[in-house]
Amino acid sequence: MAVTVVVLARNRNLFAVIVLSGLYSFLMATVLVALDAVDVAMTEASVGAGVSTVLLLGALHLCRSEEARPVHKAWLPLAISIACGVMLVYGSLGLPAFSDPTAPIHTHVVPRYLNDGPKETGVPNVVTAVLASYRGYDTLGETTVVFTAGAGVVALLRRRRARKDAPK
Amino acid sequence: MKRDLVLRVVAKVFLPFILIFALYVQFHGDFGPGGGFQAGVIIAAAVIFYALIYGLSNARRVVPEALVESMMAAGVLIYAGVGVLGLLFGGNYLDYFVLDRNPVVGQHRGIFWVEVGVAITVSGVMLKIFYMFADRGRIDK
Amino acid sequence: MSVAGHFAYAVTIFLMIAGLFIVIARGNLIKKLVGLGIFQTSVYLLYIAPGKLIGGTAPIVSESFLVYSNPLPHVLILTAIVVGVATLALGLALVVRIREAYDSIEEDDILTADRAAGDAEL
Amino acid sequence: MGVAAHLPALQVVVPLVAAPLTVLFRGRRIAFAIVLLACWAAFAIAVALWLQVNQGGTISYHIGSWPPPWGIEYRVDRLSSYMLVLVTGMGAVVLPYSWPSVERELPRERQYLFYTMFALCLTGLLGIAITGDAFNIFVFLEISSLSTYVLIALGRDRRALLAAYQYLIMGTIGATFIVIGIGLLYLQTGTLNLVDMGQRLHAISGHRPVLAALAFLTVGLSLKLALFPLHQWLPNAYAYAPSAVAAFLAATATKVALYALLRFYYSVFGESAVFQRLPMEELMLVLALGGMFVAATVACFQTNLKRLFAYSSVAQIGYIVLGLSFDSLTGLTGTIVHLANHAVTKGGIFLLLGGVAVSMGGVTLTQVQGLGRTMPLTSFGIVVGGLSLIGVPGTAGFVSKWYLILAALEAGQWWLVFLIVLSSMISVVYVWRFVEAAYFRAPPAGVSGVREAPLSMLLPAGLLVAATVYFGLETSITLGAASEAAAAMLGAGR
Amino acid sequence: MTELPTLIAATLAVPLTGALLIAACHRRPNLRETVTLLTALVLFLCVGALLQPVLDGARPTLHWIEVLPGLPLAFQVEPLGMLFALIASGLWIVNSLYSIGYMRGNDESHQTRFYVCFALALAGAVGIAFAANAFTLFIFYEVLTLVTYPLVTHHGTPEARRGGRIYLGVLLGTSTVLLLPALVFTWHVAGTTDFVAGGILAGKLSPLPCAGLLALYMFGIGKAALMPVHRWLPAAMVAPTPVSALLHAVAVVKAGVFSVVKVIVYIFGVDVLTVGAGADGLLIVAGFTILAASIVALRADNLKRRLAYSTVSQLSYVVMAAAVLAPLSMIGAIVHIAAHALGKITLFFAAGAIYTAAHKTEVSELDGIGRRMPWTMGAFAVGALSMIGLPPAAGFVSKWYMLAGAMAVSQWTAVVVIIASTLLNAGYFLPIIYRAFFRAPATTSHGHAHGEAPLPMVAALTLTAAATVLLFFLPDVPMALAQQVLQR
Repeated sequence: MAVTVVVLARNRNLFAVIVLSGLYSFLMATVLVALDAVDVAMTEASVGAGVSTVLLLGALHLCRSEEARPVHKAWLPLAISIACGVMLVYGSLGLPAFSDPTAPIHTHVVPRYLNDGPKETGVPNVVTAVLASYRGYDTLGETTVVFTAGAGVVALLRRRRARKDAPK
Repeated sequence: MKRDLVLRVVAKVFLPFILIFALYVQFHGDFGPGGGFQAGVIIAAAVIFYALIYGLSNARRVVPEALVESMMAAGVLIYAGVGVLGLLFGGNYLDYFVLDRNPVVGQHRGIFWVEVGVAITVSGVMLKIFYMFADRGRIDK
Repeated sequence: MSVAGHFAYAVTIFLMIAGLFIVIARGNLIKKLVGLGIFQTSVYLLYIAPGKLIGGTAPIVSESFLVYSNPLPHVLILTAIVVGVATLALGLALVVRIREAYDSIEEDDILTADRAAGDAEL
Repeated sequence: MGVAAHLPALQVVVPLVAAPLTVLFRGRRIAFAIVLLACWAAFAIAVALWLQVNQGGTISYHIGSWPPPWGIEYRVDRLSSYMLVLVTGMGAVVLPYSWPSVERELPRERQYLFYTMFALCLTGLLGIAITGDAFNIFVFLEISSLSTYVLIALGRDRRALLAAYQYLIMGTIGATFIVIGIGLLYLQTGTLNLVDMGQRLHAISGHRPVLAALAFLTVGLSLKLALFPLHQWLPNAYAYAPSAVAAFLAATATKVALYALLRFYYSVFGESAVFQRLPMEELMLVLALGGMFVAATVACFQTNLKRLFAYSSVAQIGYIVLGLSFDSLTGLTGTIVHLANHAVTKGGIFLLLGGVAVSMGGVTLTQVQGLGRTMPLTSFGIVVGGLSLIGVPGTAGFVSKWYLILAALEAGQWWLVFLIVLSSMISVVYVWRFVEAAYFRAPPAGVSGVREAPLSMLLPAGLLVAATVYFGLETSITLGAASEAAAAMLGAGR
Repeated sequence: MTELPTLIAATLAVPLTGALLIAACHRRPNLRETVTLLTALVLFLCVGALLQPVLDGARPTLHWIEVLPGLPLAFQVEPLGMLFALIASGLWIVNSLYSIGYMRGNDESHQTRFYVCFALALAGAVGIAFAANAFTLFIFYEVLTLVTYPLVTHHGTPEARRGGRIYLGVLLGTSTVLLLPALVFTWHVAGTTDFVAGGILAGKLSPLPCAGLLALYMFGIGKAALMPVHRWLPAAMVAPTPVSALLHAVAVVKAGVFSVVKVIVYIFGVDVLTVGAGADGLLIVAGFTILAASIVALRADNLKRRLAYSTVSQLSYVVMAAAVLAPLSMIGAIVHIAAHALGKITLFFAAGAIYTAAHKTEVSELDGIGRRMPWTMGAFAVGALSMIGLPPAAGFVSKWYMLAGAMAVSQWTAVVVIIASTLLNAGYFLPIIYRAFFRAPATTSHGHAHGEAPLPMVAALTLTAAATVLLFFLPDVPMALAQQVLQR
C-alpha cells in the first residue's frame, strides 16, 4: 500500500495516478477485512475503488491527463506534512496497545451495542444496528451529505439553457 | 462498443443479477455485511454499466433524469420522514420503538425504511453525478 | 502486541503525511484531490485498527462467536467514507468547471491568469 | 409531550427537510417560499429554545430515545442557544435579501438549487451548534462545508470557482484534522458524547494523545474559522461568492467554527487542560494580534471592497480570539458578544455591498466613487458598519472592544490595551478609504442614472445596520446573554 | 421644575431636527437659511431657559439608557456645562448669520451639507456640555469630530482632504488611543465615570498612576490642542472661515478645554491633583505650549495661520490656569473660555470678511485696509485687545483672575508665562492693527476697489465685538457660574 502511495505521489500521468488510487483503495479494503471491518471494507471497495475511480476517470476525460512539473520546490509542504505526522506520532505513542481488550473503546460504550444490540433492535449485524438506530442521526446526516454533494454537482454542472454568461 | 453483440447479451444476462444482488445487500444488511449505502452504489453501478453498453440516451430512457433527481430528494425525505413518524407516534425524533407495539419490531421496521431511504438517495446521487459528468463530456467533444 | 499496534499507527501516519504532501505540494487540481482522498483514508486505519480484537470477528452477532471487534468505529468510518466520496465528487465538479473557465487544471497557470485579470480590473 | 419538547430536533430537521423539498419541486419561486418558511420557523424555534434555556436551564434531547452516550444527544445550553438564535436570525434576514440578488446573479435554472444549498448550509451550522456528540459535529460540519463550497462557486466571477476549490481543499484538510482529533479522543475515552468525554478526560487530562487531539482540533477548527495564518481561503471566498452568501458566511460560518472550538475547549478538555498544560494563551494571543494587525494592514491596501472587508473580518476574528486568549470571564464575554456584534455588522456591510454591486456592477474603490450622492442610504449604512468595525461608541463594535480592553486591564496588560486601540486606528484607515471614495469623489462618468438598490435588498441590510446601532446602545440583550453563556462555559470548565 | 429634563432633551433634539429640516429644504436656499437661524435661535432660548434654574442651584438630570453596567448615557446641567452651552448656542446664531453672508459672498458649493453638519456639530457640542459622565462626553466628543470632518474638508480639494486627514487622524487617534483607555481605566478604578463635584478618584489612586492618567486625559483630549497634539488646528485652516470660527470659538476647541476643566474638576478633583506632580507637569506643558505657539504665531504671515496659533496658545491659558488649581485662577480659566470664544470669533469673522471683500489672506497685504473696512478692522482691534488681555476687552478680566490666582498660590512659573505671553500676543496683534490703520495702502498689490464685506458678516462681527466689550463691563453670568463650579 505504502509503495502504491509513493509511486502515486511521484507519478505525473494522471491516468496512472487514478488507476493506482483505485488499486490503493482495494488494498485498503483488504486491510480492513483483516481488521474485521467487513462493512467498511465493502464500502471502501465499492466507493473507493469503484465510484471514485469512475468519477475521477470521468472528470479526467474532460481534462488534460498530464500533470505539469511543479514549478516551486516542495520542501515547505513536506515540512508541514511531516510536522503533522510528528504530532500524530506524539499522540499515538500514548494510545492503548493494539487489540487491548481493556482499552476504553472496548470497555465503555460498546458493550451495550454488542450485548444488547440484537435484543434491542432485532438486528444481529451490530454495525447496521448502530448505524441505523443507535447513531441513526449520524446516518441521516451522512445521507444529507450525499444529497448535498449530488445537488451541489447538479448546481455546478447543469448545462445552462440560457446563454453562456462566461464570467469575465 | 454499442455494436458488440456479446457485450450486449452478457449485459442483458448480468443486469438482473446485479440488481438482485443489490437488493440482497440491501435487505440482508441486517444479518450480514451490507446495507443501504452499498446497495445504492451497486444499483447505480448497474445502471451505469447499462449506460456504458447501451449508450447514455437509452439509459436516460430507462432511468430519466427527473426521476433520478427526485430519488435524491426522496431518500432523504424518507429517512427524515421516519424520524418525524417517531415524533407523531409520540416518541423522540428517529424513535423507532414507537413504530410498532412491539418495540423490537418497531426498531426493525425503522431500520428497514431508513436503509431504503439511504439506498434511494445514494443511487440517485451517484447516477445524477454520472449523468452530469457524461453530459459535460459531450459538450467538450 | 504493541509493535503490531504501533505498526498500524505507523502506516496511518505515513499515509497521512504522503496524502497531505500531495495535496499541498502538487499543483494539479485532480492530483490534489487524489491526495486528499488518501489523506482521508489514512484516518480510517486510525479508527479501525484499535477496534480490532485478536481472535475477534466481524461484529455480526451469532451463537458461534464470543469476541467481536468494536463496531462503533466501523460505523463512523462508513460515514467518513461517504463524506469523502461526496467531497471528491464536488471537488471534481469544481475542477471540471475550472477547466472550462480557464482551460487548465494547473494551479499556477490559473493563478497567473487571475493575476492578469486582477490587474485588468484595477 | 407537546411540540415544545421536540424543538431541539425540529430546529435542525425543519431546514433539513426543506432542502430535499426544494429539489422535489424544482420551481425557484416555490423553493424560495419553502426555504424562507423554514428559515423563519427555525428562527422562531431558536428563540423559543433560548427562552426555554433561560428558564429551565440546559436542555438534553435524546435522539431515537437512546440515552447518551449510546445514542446521540442534543444539548442546548446558554451558549448554543445563543448561537442558534444568531445563526437562524442571520438566515432569516439574509434569505429574503437573497431573492433579488439571486435573480440577478444566477442563471434561472439553477436558482432553486441556491435555496437548497442555503437550507443545507443552515442545517449544518445549526447541527454543529446544537449537537452534543463529537462525531455528529463532524458530520454536520461537512454538510455546511459542502453546501458552502457550492454556494461560493455559484458566484458570477470565474475566480469564484477557484476560491471554492481552494476552500474545499483547505476545509477538507481541516475537517480531516478534526476527525483525527475526535478519533484520538475516542480512543482515549471510548465515548463520543461530549459531556461524557469531558468527564472521562478529567482523569487523564495531560496524556499525550489528549494533547495531540487538542492540537489537531485546534488546527482543524482554526482552518475553519480562518484564524490568522490559516485564513488564505477566506478573502477570495467572500469576494467572489454571491453577495447574499458572502453576508451569510461572514456572519455565521466562522462564528460557528469558533463556537465548536469553545465547546471543545471548555466542555471537553476543560479549560485547565487547555490553558494550563499548554501555552495556549500565549499562542492565541500572538495569532490574534497577528490577525488584528497584519490582516487589517492588508485590508488597507485592497481596492475591491469585498476583499477589503473580508480581510477586516480576519482582523475581527483576531479580536474574537483575543478575548478567548485571556481565559477570563470578561474576555470570554467579550469574545461571545463580539461574535454577535461582528456578525450583525459584517452581515449588514456585505448585504449593502451586494446592493452596490447590483447598481454599480462592482465594488472596487473606483466604482463606489460618489456613492454618497448616488446611493445615500447604502453608503450611510456602510459607514455606520465601518464605525462599528472601528469600535466607535454608540455602535455594537464599541461594546465588544470595551470588554476586550477591560479584560486586558484585568489581566494587567497595559501594552495590550494600547495595541487594541492601535489596531482600531488601522481599521479607521481602511474604513476611511471607503468614506473618502464615497463622499469626496465625483461619481465616475456615466453612472448618473444609478438608483438605490431595490427596497427588498435595502430593507434586510437596513435591519442589520439598525441592529448594529441598537446593540451599541441597548446592550442588555446581547451582553446579558453573552455574559451568562461565558459564565456557564467557565463553570463547565472548572 | 419637572420640565427641566425635557428641556435638556429639547436642547439635543432641536439641532437634530433643525439638521433634518435643513436637509429637507436643500432646494430652497432662503428657506434653508431661515431654518438655520430659527434653529439657532430656538436652541439658544432652550439653553437660556435652563440658565436661571442652574443659577438657583438646580441640577436637572436626564438619564437616558444604560449602555454598559455603570455606563449610562446621561445628561446633567451644571454651571460649567451651562456656560459652554450658552457660548456655543449663542455664537451659533451669530455664526450662522455670518456664514450666510460668507457662503453667498464666495458662493461656496455644498451649502446644504455645510449647514446640516453645522447643526449636527451644535448637537454634539450641547451633548458634550450637558454630559453627566465622561462616557457620554466621550461619545459626543467623537460625534463632534466626525460631523465636523466634512466641514473641514468642505472644498474637497486635495489639500483640503489632506487637512481633513490630519484633523481626523489626530483627533480620533488621540481620543481612541489615549482618551478611551483613560476612560476605561477610570471606570476600572472608580466603577463609574460620573462627573461628581470633588472628583471620583479621591483616595482611589496613588500619585504616580494618577499623574499618568492625567497625562492620558490631557493629551487624549486632542481638541484642547496641547502641544504636541495641536497639529490638527493649523491643518484645519483649509476650511472656510465660518468653519474656522466654529472650530476655534463656537464648538470644537472650546469642547476641548471645557472637557479638560471638567475632567480636572469633576473626575480628579482639585484636592487629588494638589498632591503629586501631575498638575505641575501639566502646567509646564501648557506654559510651553503658550509660549511656543505665540512665537510661531509671531512668525506667521498668513492671517488665519497666525490666528490659529494664537488659539493654540490661548487654549493653553485655560489649561494652565486650571492646572494652577487655585480658586481664582480656576475662575479665570472658566471665564477665559467665554472671553476667548467671543474675542477669537470676532477675529475670524474679521479675517473672513477681509477675504470675502478684499481676497487678502496675508498679514503683509493688509496695509491701510482699516480705511476701507473700518467696522471690520475696528472689531478686529477689539478682538485683538481681548486676546492680549487689555481693557476694555473681556480677555483682561480672565487674565487678571488667572494672574491673581497664580500669585495667590505663588505659582511663579505661571505668572512669568502669562506676562511673557501677553507681550508676545501684543507683538503679533498690534502690528496688524498698525498696518491696517496707519499705513498707506500699498497700491502695488492687487488693491482693487472694495468696501466692507456683505452686511450680515459685518453685523455679525460687530455684534461679537460688542459682546466682547460688554463681557468686560459686566461679566456677571460667567462669574456666577464659575463661582458655583468652585463651591461644591
